[in-house]
Amino acid sequence: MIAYEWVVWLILLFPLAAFVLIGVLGRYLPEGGGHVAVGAMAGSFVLSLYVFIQVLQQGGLGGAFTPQTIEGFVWIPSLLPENSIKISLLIDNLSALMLVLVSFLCLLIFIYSLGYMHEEEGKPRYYAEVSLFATGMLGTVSADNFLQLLIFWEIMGLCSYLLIGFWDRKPEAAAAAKKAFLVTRIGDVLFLVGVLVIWNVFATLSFGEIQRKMASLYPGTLTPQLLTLIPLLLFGGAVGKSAQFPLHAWLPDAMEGPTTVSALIHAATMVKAGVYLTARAFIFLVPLSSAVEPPFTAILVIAAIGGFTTLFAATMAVVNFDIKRVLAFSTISQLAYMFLGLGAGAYIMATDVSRGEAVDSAGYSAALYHLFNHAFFKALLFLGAGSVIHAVNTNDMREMGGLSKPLPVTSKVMLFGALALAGIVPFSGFFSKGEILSVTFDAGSLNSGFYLLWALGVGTAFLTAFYTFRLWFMTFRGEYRGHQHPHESPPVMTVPLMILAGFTLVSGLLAYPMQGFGNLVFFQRPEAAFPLLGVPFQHLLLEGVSMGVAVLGLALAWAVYATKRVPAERFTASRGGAFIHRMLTKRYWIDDAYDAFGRTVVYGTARALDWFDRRVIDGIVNGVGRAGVVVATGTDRFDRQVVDGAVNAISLETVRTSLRLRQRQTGQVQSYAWVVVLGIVVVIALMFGLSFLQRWWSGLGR
Amino acid sequence: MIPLQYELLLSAMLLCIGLYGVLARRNGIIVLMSIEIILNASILNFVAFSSYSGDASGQVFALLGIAVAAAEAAVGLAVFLGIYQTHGTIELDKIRFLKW
Amino acid sequence: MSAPLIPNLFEVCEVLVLAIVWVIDQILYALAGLIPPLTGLAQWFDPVARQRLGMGPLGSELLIVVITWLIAVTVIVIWATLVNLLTMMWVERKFYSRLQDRYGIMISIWSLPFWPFNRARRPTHRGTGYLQNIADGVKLLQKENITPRNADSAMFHISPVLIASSTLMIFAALPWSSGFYVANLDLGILFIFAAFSLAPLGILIAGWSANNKYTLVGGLRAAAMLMAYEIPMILSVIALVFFTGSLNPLTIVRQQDRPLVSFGALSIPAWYVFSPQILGFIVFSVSMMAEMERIPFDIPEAEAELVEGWTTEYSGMRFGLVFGFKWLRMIAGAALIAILYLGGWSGPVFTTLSVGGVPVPIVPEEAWFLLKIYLISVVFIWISWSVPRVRIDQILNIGWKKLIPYSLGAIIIAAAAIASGLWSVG
Amino acid sequence: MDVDWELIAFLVLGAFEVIGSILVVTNKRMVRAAFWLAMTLVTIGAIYLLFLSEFVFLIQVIVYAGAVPVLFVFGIMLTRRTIMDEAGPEGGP
Repeated sequence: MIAYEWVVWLILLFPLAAFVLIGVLGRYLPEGGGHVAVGAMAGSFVLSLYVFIQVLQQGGLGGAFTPQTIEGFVWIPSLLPENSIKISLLIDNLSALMLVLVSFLCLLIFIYSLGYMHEEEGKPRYYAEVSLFATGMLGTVSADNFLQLLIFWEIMGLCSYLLIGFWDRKPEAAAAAKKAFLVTRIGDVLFLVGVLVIWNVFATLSFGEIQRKMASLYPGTLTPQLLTLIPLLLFGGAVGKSAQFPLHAWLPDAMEGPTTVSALIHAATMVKAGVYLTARAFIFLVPLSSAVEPPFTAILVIAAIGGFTTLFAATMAVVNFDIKRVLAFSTISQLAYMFLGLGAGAYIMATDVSRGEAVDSAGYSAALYHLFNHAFFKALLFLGAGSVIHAVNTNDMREMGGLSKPLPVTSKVMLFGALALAGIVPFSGFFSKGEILSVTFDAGSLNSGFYLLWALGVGTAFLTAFYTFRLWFMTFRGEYRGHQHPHESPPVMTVPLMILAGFTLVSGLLAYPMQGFGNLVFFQRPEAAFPLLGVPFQHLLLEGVSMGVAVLGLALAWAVYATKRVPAERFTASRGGAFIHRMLTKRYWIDDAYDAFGRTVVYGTARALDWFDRRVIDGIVNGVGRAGVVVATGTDRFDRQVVDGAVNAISLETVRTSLRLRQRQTGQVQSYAWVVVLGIVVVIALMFGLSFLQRWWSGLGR
Repeated sequence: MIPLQYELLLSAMLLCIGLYGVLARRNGIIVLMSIEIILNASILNFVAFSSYSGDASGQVFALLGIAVAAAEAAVGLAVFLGIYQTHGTIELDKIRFLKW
Repeated sequence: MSAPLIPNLFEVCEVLVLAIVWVIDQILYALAGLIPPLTGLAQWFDPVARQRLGMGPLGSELLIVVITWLIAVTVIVIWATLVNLLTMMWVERKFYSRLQDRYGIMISIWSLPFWPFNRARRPTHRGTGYLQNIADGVKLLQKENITPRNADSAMFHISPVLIASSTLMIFAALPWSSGFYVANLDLGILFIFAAFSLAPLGILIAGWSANNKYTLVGGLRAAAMLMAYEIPMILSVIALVFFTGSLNPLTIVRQQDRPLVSFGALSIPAWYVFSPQILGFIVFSVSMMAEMERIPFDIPEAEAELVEGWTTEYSGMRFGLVFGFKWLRMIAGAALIAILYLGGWSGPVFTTLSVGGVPVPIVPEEAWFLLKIYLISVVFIWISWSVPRVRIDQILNIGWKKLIPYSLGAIIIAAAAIASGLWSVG
Repeated sequence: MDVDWELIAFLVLGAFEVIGSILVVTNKRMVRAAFWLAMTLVTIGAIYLLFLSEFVFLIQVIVYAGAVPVLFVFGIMLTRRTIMDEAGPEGGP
């Protein structure tokens, strides 16, 4: 149990209060209310940490903290109390960890924003929106039911739209914001449909209730088809939010927003929400009871999309010259890793459940472990990129180079981030990525398709190391190719960077004192041991393979971009290479295909409907109208001559009378007052007269 | 003690004089003054009856009446100033915008 | 606890009247020897004869009571006008002359033509100047009273009377000490304000009736200003009434005649200015300055633009009346401030002499009261000759937008202080 | 001889009031009307005094001698084009 439950509400209310305060009074506050936002976030962080520590202490290492619902209030009451929809918060291992992670990263990014946004216009708007953004993410990860999750999820969607389009004077930014909103909307609609289906099936939206009702409803109300459909619909929402394969197009364009917003979206909030949602969807993927047949199809779809997207995005990152877009593609790729890990882990767990064996949650914890690590190093990379952009005023890596001298701190921390992203020992990326790959390989023994996905993952590891160090070498090595005078950022920006750099080192090793990261997130069963210690030789080998390809990629990048021993042009020299390069630069023509789809199919349909409307429906309406005119002409004649004649005669007489009567309405107050006085006199006379009459009458009677 | 009839007679006379002013005079401000006289005639009744019945609430009501009368004078004058500024006159027989 | 010099004005006057009556009676007895029918009249006046004839004491006769009242009123009026008004005018004229680094008025007794000694070299520029005001008054009396053509004569003549009489009415209810007063009214403070509030009408009528645009503008300004400042003044008194619970000046002063805090021998008296009423005190003082039309608020007679404002067309002693009675209003205002907020005539007593068995205080209450009045007046004079005049719109803004809210605030503070029991009325 | 001074005072004051109010409603000069109004209302206050209502009397004096007639004279002056404008529909202001 959490002592002081209201503390959990305060975690949400702090940034919300900051949003309201800055939104209303921001223009009067110094720094556009930035200090308020930072203060609120710091408060949230401290309280989150408090909650997290309580969860750890009471759960214990290897023990379970009983998920606790912090009751709020009934939002939509129902006749059956258990069916009413409540606003309440859920604290379990996962949400406690996410709360700490989100609030900590948001805090660092807000502090960094104080420096980065210092000279921008519209700071109150910025700080109000990021505060609301943080509220949305904190609410998403602490929601107790799917509806509440959806609400906060949509708040995040709105904020991402507002923040990506923060520089609303730039048409690209406005277009990118619109794109982000519309593309994620497709996923959100799927999510909404999923929530409706859940409600229809379970008559509740609370996670715990669903989990409890699962076995009793299967296979009656909850048919196997529905059990497959629900997680896929939820995953559809996650695909939109986390920019996975079909809906990935918005994320690279979202780089039009301020870099801090990118960091916020990529590291702490938005895209991580998709992974979080999928992790929550495990209650469908891995049922508690062995009586329920797990939806293997859905799991495979999740894993396949993850495995495909990871390579797919990594290839596009290789050819991009925009420092932030490279990082954006890497985000898509890394998130795909997490989905791959979740899918593979779910497959193993589901198999265990259906066989009635003890559940091995290695994949689940590996994916969330990667989420945890990725949050730190991706925040670091984005903020570092922001620092670089701050220094050289461009996003294009071709205009950078040799920046390690003017930007000593930034270059070093970026190196840390790059090593972590590439997955080099002992940086954090190595542990989690290797573990995901091991789990995927393990799942291969159950379904050989996972071997293919593992191969894709290993290839991605190579590409990741390559493009990461391509980025680093192009930016910080060689000669400076731009025209600015780069300078190091102020301490308010570099200090958060250094803190994050420290975390890229520490967060990977964090699993050791925890005796396995799974103890932190915990689904169904605590983890037995950490992979590198006391695991089969096969796993060490797999880790070695992923590390090896990463080193290979690093070496290739070094050869091509640092020493220039292998010129980059050699890859595009052949026709095939040129075609691939062109394809990658055009992002597999997917964006173009979406545009073409919109132009031809959507507009074509609209035009056809328009034609139908104008010609057919309007024709019918016009025909009816003409017929009506003919009838109306006939009745009009009758009306004018017979009816109007009578009416006019009456009205003429009325007008004549009223003309005479209105002479009495002189407009002079005193003439009215005369009438009033006369009336009073008459009343008094009546009273006297009546009393006289009465007296006279009674006199007669006597 | 003054006989109550005398006082009522005085009050009635004041009321009639005020009523004459309201009805006969054409100047708006004189009409307002006449209204003050009418109000005072009624306040006089309050005080007199309070004195006769030995109940202080009549005096309280008289105070209320005085306050109301003062406020009424202020508001009425403001109205006539407004009329003067828009119509250039406060002669009631020339102010005919209540007509029709 | 000082004692008044005059324990009871009415009794003192009665003694005076009876003494006069005794003298007249002796004359009547003497005349009765020549004209016998006068004997009855003389006996009617004779206390001894009255006792013998079975009539009540002379002091209870209506005629004597009326005469006594008249004498008491006369004493107060003479005290207020002939003594304090002249002194106050002299104080002001001397004081602002010194402020302006000059000597000021100097006509004194030895400046007069009938001064018998050293007539050749009369030091006309050495005197204290106390007689200057009397000389000015004599000059004004000698001047012609001019009524402007087309003026509304009746109104023009009535308004100085209205102003002067209402100002004198103030002194009927204004006590000078716990014994030196004409009437001890329960609603004395309210009476004084009623008398104060009569003047604006007189001023307005005076300004209108003279048929002069300067006087009209001056009168309008005066009326607007006095109306604007009367409201905060009365509101701050209402705040005070929360504390006093009474409108009787004697009661109010008695409440203040006790120590609030004592430091050994020294003590801070429980004057209302040392209570939460300090805000009301400030509002009241400022409003009172405006009521007196003293300089920061003397826009109704701003001589730079309006010649002499609403007094322009008055001449002769009529001008002297409306001009001089401003000081009388200042004395009344200062006395009100002293009574309401500064403890009135309460002050430390030093010793009492016994004159023929009657205790006579060395520093009587009247002295303390006069000291306070003059100090307050000097502060007012000082302020008026040190600051520039403010514009009419600024005056009205201060009155309506500042002082009225402040006085409402004073009411709230007073109510809160009473309701919370932080301040208990002694 | 038992003279009812109260009644005499009442009758005198009542006569003043009636005459004063007649003057108010018939006067051609409005400032005089305002002055007579003040006089009439203060004498009505004096009748309150006869009825032993001192407080109402003083309030009546403050309001009807201090405030209301001033307000009326103000209104009269602000609704005249020139000073002492004698011309009016009834022959005078």
